[in-house]
Amino acid sequence: MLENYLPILIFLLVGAGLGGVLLLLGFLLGRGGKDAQKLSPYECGFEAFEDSRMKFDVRYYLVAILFIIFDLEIAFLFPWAVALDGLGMFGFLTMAVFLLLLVVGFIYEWKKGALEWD
Amino acid sequence: MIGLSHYLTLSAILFLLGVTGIFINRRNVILLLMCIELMLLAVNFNFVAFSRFLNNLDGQIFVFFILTVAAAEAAIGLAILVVLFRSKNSINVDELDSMKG
Amino acid sequence: MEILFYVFATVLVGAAIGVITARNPVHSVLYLVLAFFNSAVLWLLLEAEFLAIVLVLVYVGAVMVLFLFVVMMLDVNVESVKSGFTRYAPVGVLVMVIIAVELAQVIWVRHMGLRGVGELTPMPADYNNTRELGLLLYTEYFYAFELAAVILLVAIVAAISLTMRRRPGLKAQDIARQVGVRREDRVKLVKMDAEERQ
Amino acid sequence: MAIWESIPEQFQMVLIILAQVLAVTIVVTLCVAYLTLAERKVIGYIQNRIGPNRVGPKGLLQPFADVIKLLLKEVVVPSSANRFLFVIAPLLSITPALAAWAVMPLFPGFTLANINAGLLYVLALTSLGVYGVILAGWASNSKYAFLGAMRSAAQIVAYEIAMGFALVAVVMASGSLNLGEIVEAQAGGAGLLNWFWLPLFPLFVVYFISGVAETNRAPFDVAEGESEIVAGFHVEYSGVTFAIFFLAEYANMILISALTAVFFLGGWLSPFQGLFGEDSVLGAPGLFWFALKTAFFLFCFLWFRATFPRYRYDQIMRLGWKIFIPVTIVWIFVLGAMIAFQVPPWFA
Repeated sequence: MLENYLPILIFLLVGAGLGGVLLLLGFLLGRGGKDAQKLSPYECGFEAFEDSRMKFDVRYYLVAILFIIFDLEIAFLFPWAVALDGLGMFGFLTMAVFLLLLVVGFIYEWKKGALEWD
Repeated sequence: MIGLSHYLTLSAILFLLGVTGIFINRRNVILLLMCIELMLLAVNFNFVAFSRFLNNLDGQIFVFFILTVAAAEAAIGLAILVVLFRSKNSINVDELDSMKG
Repeated sequence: MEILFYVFATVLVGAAIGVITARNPVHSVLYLVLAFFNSAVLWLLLEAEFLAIVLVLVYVGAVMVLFLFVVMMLDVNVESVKSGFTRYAPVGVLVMVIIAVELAQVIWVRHMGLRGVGELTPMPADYNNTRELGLLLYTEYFYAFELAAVILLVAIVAAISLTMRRRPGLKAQDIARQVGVRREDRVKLVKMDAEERQ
Repeated sequence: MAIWESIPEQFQMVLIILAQVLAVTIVVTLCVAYLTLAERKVIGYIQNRIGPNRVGPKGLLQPFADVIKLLLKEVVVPSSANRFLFVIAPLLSITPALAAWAVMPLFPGFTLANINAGLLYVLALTSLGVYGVILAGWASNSKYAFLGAMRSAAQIVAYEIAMGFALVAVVMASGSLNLGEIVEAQAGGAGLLNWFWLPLFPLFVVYFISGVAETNRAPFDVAEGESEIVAGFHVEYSGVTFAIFFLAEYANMILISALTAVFFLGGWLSPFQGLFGEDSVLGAPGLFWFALKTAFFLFCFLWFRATFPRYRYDQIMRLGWKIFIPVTIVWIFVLGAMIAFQVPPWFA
């Protein structure tokens, strides 16, 4: 089983290597002088007057949290989908209950307005 | 040949680093949460290694559940953290000493 | 195989050290990502295919993203939080040594009665870890599985009740209402008699 | 030959794999180069222009001119940026975009890494793409970059759920996580009617549109939104660092197109399988069909960009959470029923 993963390891290295080589070429070949104006962060014609790392709306956290939970539910679905033919009716019902709980959670989100973005 | 004890030693080292991290960073809640993740990872290492070396899949099932619970824990922990930070403007453990939000 | 184990184990330990010592929390999070990634590879070496990928999918792909969000956006003042570093380091080292001695005793001295489990036979090429787990998880462990669903449901409820805030005075556009507006709703014709010039 | 045989057998295997990996990488990179040209040409013709036509015959050498230009440009690292993360971020977005090709079934019987959990691997790698975006936005220490990164991260995350549910249905239908076996599960006498796009039609649409949103392409390109936040997360990137982000975006487009072809349009299967028989040119499966299907979806990417105005951010989030996720969950139930009742010809 493990020998099947060898190409993946090599591919990851090649992918990172390609990016690395490009970066190296860019730093070697790129020309141009540096000056303070060029190196300052982008702004619409004025000096930046506060730090760019600002506090964000709590909604962004909520999206990330809900994402974790749904990602886990998806992770639970995959082994079931693969083993579907070997599970029989009992496996079907087990997952039906699971999905039902998932739907309850989803309806709760919807009703509470957590999916609203305004 | 890599044996069971190699994995157990690795997991012990990870666990120790997690514990040490809690002492070193004991004021920053985010880092505390991360150290807990590290310790849980070490525990999961043990489960996976035993499951493989004893040829018994139950250990892996257990790890799956630990992952689930730990992810939910991290999610809720961070949610609490964000709410705390909004009301107190700090995540220093020493300043989070009141029970009222 | 052995080389792979040692390489990834070394990187893993290095990353774990990075997590607890980095001065910038964003770097800590990234070290933890590296640690999870290396653990996934090591689990793969143990032929726990499904768990290895789930670790990357759920932890690296979701949980650590949330950590990054929080660390980046809270923008914690690093120095003030780190000031207790030296004060508690001795205690930390002491506790670490004690636990290390205990663990070493369990693993090496007593061998936990596991002398016979040293040999590993590689799984056959058509071994399907995910399927085997599935066959176990949804039958034998269905009770724990439904409990996990309940925990996730509780997590959803908790997350929403903790972070949801209705912002007062928000004026949102209701497009359906805008489009559905008819002439009668907006234009009112008033009939009145002409008035006399003043 | 003598040198070759003197190498130990293990290293021979590694070298062969390395050669295959390099071949796939080069082909994908060339495809990216010509996709950029195709984009400018196609959108040009849609807008009644002719697009680039100066470099080489009919402008065919244009991509190379672009590459050389970008390599020669200065790499600016903003003074307040976190240098290390700033440089590493483009690498984090190109590596997953390329490495996902390792499990792609290219033609019958050939996959670089024929692993059992191929689909999970693809899902895990696509979920890593978000790191490049977030780190680029944060390391630049620029308001526009950070805002674009946050928008883009929340958007990618929202659509990944819909994508995951759609893939669960594909696994239910095919009974396997191996991409090659998923393609084979779609083979049958009815040709293109046997493919999963028909029984999974809503999910097919959801998957492809989520793919467009995942790659931050028009009409879901609020993360870059030239007219409002300039270029989003890569506003501070120039020269080759910008080129790598560009490469990653187009490599991701090709990846999503290829994956849609594999999951829903039968990968390398011929649409006329039952009609002409396996031996005829049109009936035989092969790389040609796979490339044709991928090219079709790539054309859709360009077509969308030329046709649709940009969505508003709240509309994007509503589409992802309130329309796509319910549709996928409902269809998983429907599919469960279809499998339980063994609806022909797919699940008989």
